[in-house]
Amino acid sequence: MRQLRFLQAMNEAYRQVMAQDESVMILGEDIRGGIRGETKGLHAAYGDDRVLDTPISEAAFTGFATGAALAGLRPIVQFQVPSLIYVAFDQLVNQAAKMRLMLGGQADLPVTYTIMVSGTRGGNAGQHSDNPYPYLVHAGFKVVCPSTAYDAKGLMIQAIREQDPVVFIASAMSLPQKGEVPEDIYTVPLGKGQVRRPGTDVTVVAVGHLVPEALAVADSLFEKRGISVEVWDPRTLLPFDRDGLLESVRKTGRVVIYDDTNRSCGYASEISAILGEHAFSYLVAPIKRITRADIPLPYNPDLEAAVLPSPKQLEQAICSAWSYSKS
Amino acid sequence: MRQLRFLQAMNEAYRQVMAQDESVMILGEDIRGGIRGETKGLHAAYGDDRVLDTPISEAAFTGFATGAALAGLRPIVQFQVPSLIYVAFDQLVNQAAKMRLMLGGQADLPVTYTIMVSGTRGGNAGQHSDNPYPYLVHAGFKVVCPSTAYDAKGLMIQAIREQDPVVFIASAMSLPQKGEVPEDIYTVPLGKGQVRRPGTDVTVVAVGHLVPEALAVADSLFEKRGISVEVWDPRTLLPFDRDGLLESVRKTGRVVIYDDTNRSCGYASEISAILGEHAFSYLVAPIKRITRADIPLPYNPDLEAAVLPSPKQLEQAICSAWSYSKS
Amino acid sequence: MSNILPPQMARKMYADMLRIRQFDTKVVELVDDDLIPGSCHEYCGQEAVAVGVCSALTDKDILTSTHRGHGHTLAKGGDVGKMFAELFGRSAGYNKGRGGSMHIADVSLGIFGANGIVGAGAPIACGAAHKFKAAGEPHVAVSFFGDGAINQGVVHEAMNLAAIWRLPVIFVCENNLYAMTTPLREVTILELHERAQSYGMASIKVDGMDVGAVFDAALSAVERARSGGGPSFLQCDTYRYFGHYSGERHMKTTYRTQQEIDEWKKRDPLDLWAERLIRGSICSAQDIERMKREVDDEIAQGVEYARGCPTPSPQDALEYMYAVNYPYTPAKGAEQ
Amino acid sequence: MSNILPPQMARKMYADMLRIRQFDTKVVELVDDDLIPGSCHEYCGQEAVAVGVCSALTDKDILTSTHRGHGHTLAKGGDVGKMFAELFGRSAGYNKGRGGSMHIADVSLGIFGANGIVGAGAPIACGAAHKFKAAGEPHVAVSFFGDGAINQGVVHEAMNLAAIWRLPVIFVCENNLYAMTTPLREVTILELHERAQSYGMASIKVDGMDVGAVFDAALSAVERARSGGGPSFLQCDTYRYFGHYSGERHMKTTYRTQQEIDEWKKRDPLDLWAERLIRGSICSAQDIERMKREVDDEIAQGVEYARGCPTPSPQDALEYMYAVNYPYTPAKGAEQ
Ligand SMILES: Cc1ncc(C[n+]2csc(CCOP(=O)(O)OP(=O)(O)O)c2C)c(N)n1
Ligand SMILES: Cc1ncc(C[n+]2csc(CCOP(=O)(O)OP(=O)(O)O)c2C)c(N)n1
Ligand SMILES: [Mg+2]
Ligand SMILES: [Mg+2]
Repeated sequence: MRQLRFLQAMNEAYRQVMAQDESVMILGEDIRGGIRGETKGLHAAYGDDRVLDTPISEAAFTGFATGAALAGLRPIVQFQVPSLIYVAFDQLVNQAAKMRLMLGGQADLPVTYTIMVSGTRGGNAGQHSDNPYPYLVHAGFKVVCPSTAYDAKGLMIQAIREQDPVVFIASAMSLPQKGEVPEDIYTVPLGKGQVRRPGTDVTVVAVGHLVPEALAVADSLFEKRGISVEVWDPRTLLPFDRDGLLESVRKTGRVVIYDDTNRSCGYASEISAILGEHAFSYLVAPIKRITRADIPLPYNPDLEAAVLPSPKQLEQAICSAWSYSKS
Repeated sequence: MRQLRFLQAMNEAYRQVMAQDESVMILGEDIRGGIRGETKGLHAAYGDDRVLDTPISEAAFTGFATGAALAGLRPIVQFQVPSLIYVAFDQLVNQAAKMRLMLGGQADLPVTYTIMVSGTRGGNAGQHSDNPYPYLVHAGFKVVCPSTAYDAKGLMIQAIREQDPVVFIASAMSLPQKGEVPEDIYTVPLGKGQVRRPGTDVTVVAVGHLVPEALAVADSLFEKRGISVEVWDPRTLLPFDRDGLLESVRKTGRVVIYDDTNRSCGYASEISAILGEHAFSYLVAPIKRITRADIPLPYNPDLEAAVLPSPKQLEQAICSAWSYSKS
Repeated sequence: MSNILPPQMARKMYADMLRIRQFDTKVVELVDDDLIPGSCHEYCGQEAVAVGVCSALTDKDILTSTHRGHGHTLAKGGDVGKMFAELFGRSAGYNKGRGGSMHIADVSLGIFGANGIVGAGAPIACGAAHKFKAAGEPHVAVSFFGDGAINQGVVHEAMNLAAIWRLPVIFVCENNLYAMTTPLREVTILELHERAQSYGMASIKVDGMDVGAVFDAALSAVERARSGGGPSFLQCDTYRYFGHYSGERHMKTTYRTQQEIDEWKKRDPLDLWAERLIRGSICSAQDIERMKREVDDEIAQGVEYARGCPTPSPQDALEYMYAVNYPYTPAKGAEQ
Repeated sequence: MSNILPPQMARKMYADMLRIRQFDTKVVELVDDDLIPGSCHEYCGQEAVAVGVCSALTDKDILTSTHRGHGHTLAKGGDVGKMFAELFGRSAGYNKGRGGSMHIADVSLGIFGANGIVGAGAPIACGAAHKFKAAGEPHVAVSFFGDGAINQGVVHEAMNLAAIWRLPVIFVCENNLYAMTTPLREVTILELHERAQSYGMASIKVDGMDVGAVFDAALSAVERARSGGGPSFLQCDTYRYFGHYSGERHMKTTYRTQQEIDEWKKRDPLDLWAERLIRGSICSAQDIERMKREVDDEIAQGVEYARGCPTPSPQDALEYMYAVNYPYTPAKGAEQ
C-alpha cells in the first residue's frame, strides 16, 4: 500500500475532511505558509474564511474556536508548538473543557486542537519541549496520541467529526515516520488501544512516538534473552481503553509504562493507578514507570538525553519486572 | 494554647514574615480591602510598595512577581480564586517553574503563590471550584496543602522563606477550621508528612481539608467494626514524603487515597503509582482512590455532592480494602 | 431620547429594565433565604446597558455575558421562570441545574452564557461573529464585560482579532467604576474606550444610565457590523447599586461611600426613562404602575414555577460531560 | 546623528553593532555545521535597536529579551566566549548549557534572559522595575519584544501595570514587519505605538536602522524613567536579514520578496552609522576596517574558547531544578 509520512497523513486528513464538510475550518499561526507541511495547500483550496492565519494571540484564537463551534462551525485549532497551550490555558481547560456540562448540554463543542511538535527534542530547551497531555487529560479533554501515520489520519478524521473537543497530539518524533495509509477517508475509533506486538511475559504500555522504540527493545530482548514482551499502544489517552490493557496484563502480570511526559501526576501515573486498582489480583511484579524526569528539558543534548525516557531504561525495567518474584 | 482559624493563621504568618523581612511583598486582587481576612491589616502596616492591589491581570502580575524576585524581592502572589491560575498559566508553569534550571542556577526565585478558596463548594459551579494542584505538581512546583491552622502558619512561613517558588493551597473548606497556633514565628518543614491518627489495618492518605473527614470516618469505623485506620497527611504534595508513607503502608499493607481533585492524572494517581512501584511487596489489597469525578463541579448541591469524594465512599473503600484477600 | 424610537419599543424598554431590577432584587432576597446557592452578582443600577444594547438585537444575534449576567440574559429575552429554575438548581433550569448564575445561557436565543472568568467571553463572541461573516449572514455578536475586564489580556487579543478581520462584533464595556473593591481610577489611566481606538475600531463613550443613549449607540454599532463595517466598542458608564455580589451586603466594605451611591441613584435608569416616557406622553404614571405590577407578577410566577420544578437526580451527575458514551469516561470519583 | 554623543561612544556603538552582526553571522555557519543544536533566531539587520537602547543603560539597569536575544545580550555587555559556550551547550556557558539560545542570560549584568515565549518578558521587566522604584534606586528595566508580541495579551497587561504604577520601564517594540511568516499589516491596524498611548504612557516611533535616533529616544525614555516619570514605549522600525530562524535558509519561503530585503539592506544600520562616523570625522575608513578585524578576532577567539570548554556531565542533569535538596525530588524518569 501507499506509504505516507505522519505529517502527510495529517495533511490528507485535513484536506479530505475540509472537502467533505464545509463547516470545518482551521486556524493558528503561520497556517497558510504551512512551513512544516501539515497545512500545505489548504489555503489555496479552501480560502480565507476557512483557513485563518492568526496573530500571536493564542488565548483569543482558542476562545474564537469555541464561539465558532457554538455558532455551528467545526474548527481545528493548531498550536504551533506545545507550550502555546499555556497562554491559552483558561480558554482550554476552564472554558472549552467545561462548556457542555456547564450549559447543561445545550450545545456540543466540536473543536479539534492539534498540538504540533509535542515533546520535541534536540536542543529546543525547556520552554518548547513539553509533552503537555497530562494537563489536558486531567482537565477532561478527549486526547488522541497516534503512533503511526495510519492512526494519524484515522484518528484525526475521527477527532474532527466528534461532537466534543478533542486534542490531537502530533509528537515531534512521529512527524517524519512513514507508514501505510489508505487513500480513502477512514476513521480510527477513539478509546481503542492496540496490541502492536503480542507477547506473554511483560506488557509494555508505550505512548505515541515511544511505540517504535518499545518495539525495538521488545525484539532485541526476545532475541537476547527470550523474554516475550507485549507492546500495547493506547492510541487514545482519554477515553482510555482500560479493558484492552487489562486483557494484556491478565496474561502477563507484569507491566512497564513507557511515557515521554513529566513523571509526577503524569500519564504513566494514571495508568499505574488504574492497574493498582483493577489488576491487583493478577499483578506479580511492581508496576514500573519509565518517563521523563520532572524537569524542563535542558538544552545540552547529553543532559537532555539523561532526563528523557530511554530504551536502555526500558530494557532494564522489563528485565527487572520479568525476573521479579515476591520475596 | 491559643486557638486561631486557618485564615487567621495565614494572616499572622503574612504579618510576622513581613515585619521580619523587608523584602517580602504581597500582590493580588483586592488585597488591601482584605474581604476574606487573610490580608487584613497588611496595607496599613506595610504600605503601598509592599501591599499591591492589582488590576485583573493575573498573567502580568504573576510575571511581575518573577521579575521582582529576580531583582531581589520575595513576593507573595495571591490568586483570589483557584481558576485564576489558568490565565496566568504560562507565567507559572512555563516561566517561573522553569526559570532556575533554564538560567543554569544563576538566580533563585523565592515566590510564594497562595491559591485561595481552592476546591470550593456550595454552588460555585464549574469554573471556580477546581482544586488545581495536580497541574502544579506536574509542572514541578513545590506545593504545600496544609490541613490545620498550625500547619497553615508554619508552612506559609516556610514557603515564603524558601528560595524556590512554592504554591500554598488554601482550601476553601479549611479556612474556617480552628486549631492551636503558637504566637511565635515557627516553621513546618517541607516534605514531611504526618500520621494524624495511628492505626494498623488500613492506611488512608488524606489531602488537605479531607483530613478531618478521614479522621471522623476512621473513628467511626473503629467504633463500629474495630478496623484500625491510620490517617496520613502528606502536608506537602511536592516534595513528597515517600518514606513516611511507605512506613505506614509497610505496617498496614492496605491503602485508600482520599483526595479532592479530578481523578485522571490527579494527585491520587501519583501516590498510587509510587506505591505500585515501591510498596508492591507489602501490599495485600488493591490501592483505592476516592477522588472527585472527572467533571467540573455542577451547580446543584445534590449533583455537586454526587461527584465529590464522600466519607461514605471512603468508608466503603476502607472496608473493602480491609476485607480484601487475594483469590 | 432617541428620536427614531417607536413608542411601543420605548415602553418595552422600560418593562425590560423593570424586569431586571425586580428579578435581581428578588434574587438578593432568595440568596438571603438560602434558596439560591453559590454567589449571585446583581445587575441593579446597570439595566440601561443591557436593555439599550439588546433592544438593538434580533434573536439571531448572539451575546456573551459575564459573572453579572442576569440582566443580559433577561434583556435578550431569557425566560424568568427558567432562570429562577436554574438559580434554584432545578432540572427545568436553563442549564439543567448544572450552571447556576455564572453560566446561565439560552443558546437557542443566542445567549452563549454567563462566564465566571473575567474577559473570557470576548474571544468567544468573535468566533461566532466569524461564522456570521463567513456564512454571509447579517447577524452580530455582542460581548459584554466590565471595566475590570479591560485589563485582562484576552480582551485585547479579541479586540484585535475583531478589528483585523472586520468581524461583526460589538464590545460593550460596562463601566461601573469598580472591579470588586478596586476603583477603576487606580488600575487605569485615560478613558477605557481609548484602548479600543488603538485597534482601529469605532469606539465611543455613552451615558450608561440613559437607555435611549445606549440604544442609539448600540444601533449604529449594530448597523455598522451588519453592513460589513466591522467591530465597535461602547463604553457605558454606569453604576451597580448592590455590592459586588449578594454576600457583600453583610460585610463591612468601605470602598464606596454612601454619598457616592446616593448620587448615582439620582440618575436611576428606570426613573430617568419613566420620566421621559411620561414627559413624551408615551406613558402615563398609571401605565408605569401597571407595568410594575405586571412585572412583579411575572417575577412571582417565575419563582413559584421554579420552586415547583424537580431537582436533577444525582444519578445523572456525570451527564453532559464529554466522552460519556465511552466506558469509564468520565471517571467517577470512586472505583467503577 | 545625536548631537550630544561623545565620539568615543559613537565608535563603541559601531563596534557593538559589528559584534552582533559578526556573532550572528557566525552562528548561522555553526548551525549549518551542526555545532549548535536547537534553533537560533539571528538578529542581523536589527543591530541599531539593541545597541541604541543598551547604550543608554548602565550595568544596574536590567532587560528582558526575546527568542531573538543574542543582540540584546551582546549590547548589554554579554561575553562573546560565554555566549558561544552556551550555544555549544558547555558548562562554562552562561546558563551552564541548560538554556541555549532561547534562555541566554547574565543576571549579574542585568540580563534577565532570552525567552522562548513571545511577550513573556514584559511583566517580568515590570517586577524588576517595581523593585527599583520601591527601593528608591534610579535604575530602569527594559523589555524588548517584536511586532508579533503586540498581540499577546500579557504585553498589554504589563503596559498597564507599568503605566498605573509609574514604573521605570521602557517597552522596546522591534518592528521587523513580520512574525515568522505573518506580515504585520495582516494582524494589526494602525501603528503599534498607538497601542501604548492608550495606557497613558509616552510612546513614539523611531527609525530602528539609525542607532543614533534609537539612542536619543532611549535616552529620553531612560531619563524619564529614572526621574520618576514612568514608562515609555519605543516602536523601532527595523528589518531582519535572515529568515525567522537559521533553518529557514534551507526552506522555500515566499512571504518576503528579495526586492524588499534588498531595499532594507540599502539602509543597513552599520553602513549608515559608519558613513556618519566618517562624515563627522569621528572615524576614518581605516578605523572601521580595524574595528572589523578586532571584532572578527574576538568572535574567532570566542568560538575557540567555547569549543575548548567541557560539556556538562549527564550525572548533573537534574541540577538547578527546584527542590533538589529533598529526597526523590525532582523525580528521575526511572525508578529511584
Ligand atoms: C480572570 C479573573 N480574575 C479575577 C476574577 C475574580 N473576579 C470576579 S468578578 C471580579 C471583578 C470584575 O469587575 P468588572 O469587570 O468591573 O465587573 P463588575 O463586577 O464590576 O460587573 C473579579 C476580580 C475572575 N472571576 N476572573
Ligand atoms: C506565545 C507564543 N506564541 C507563538 C510562539 C512561536 N513563535 C516564536 S517566534 C514567533 C514570531 C515572533 O514574531 P515577533 O514578535 O515579531 O519577533 P521576531 O521573530 O520578528 O523578532 C512565533 C510565532 C511563541 N514562541 N510564543
Ligand atoms: Mg466593574
Ligand atoms: Mg517581528
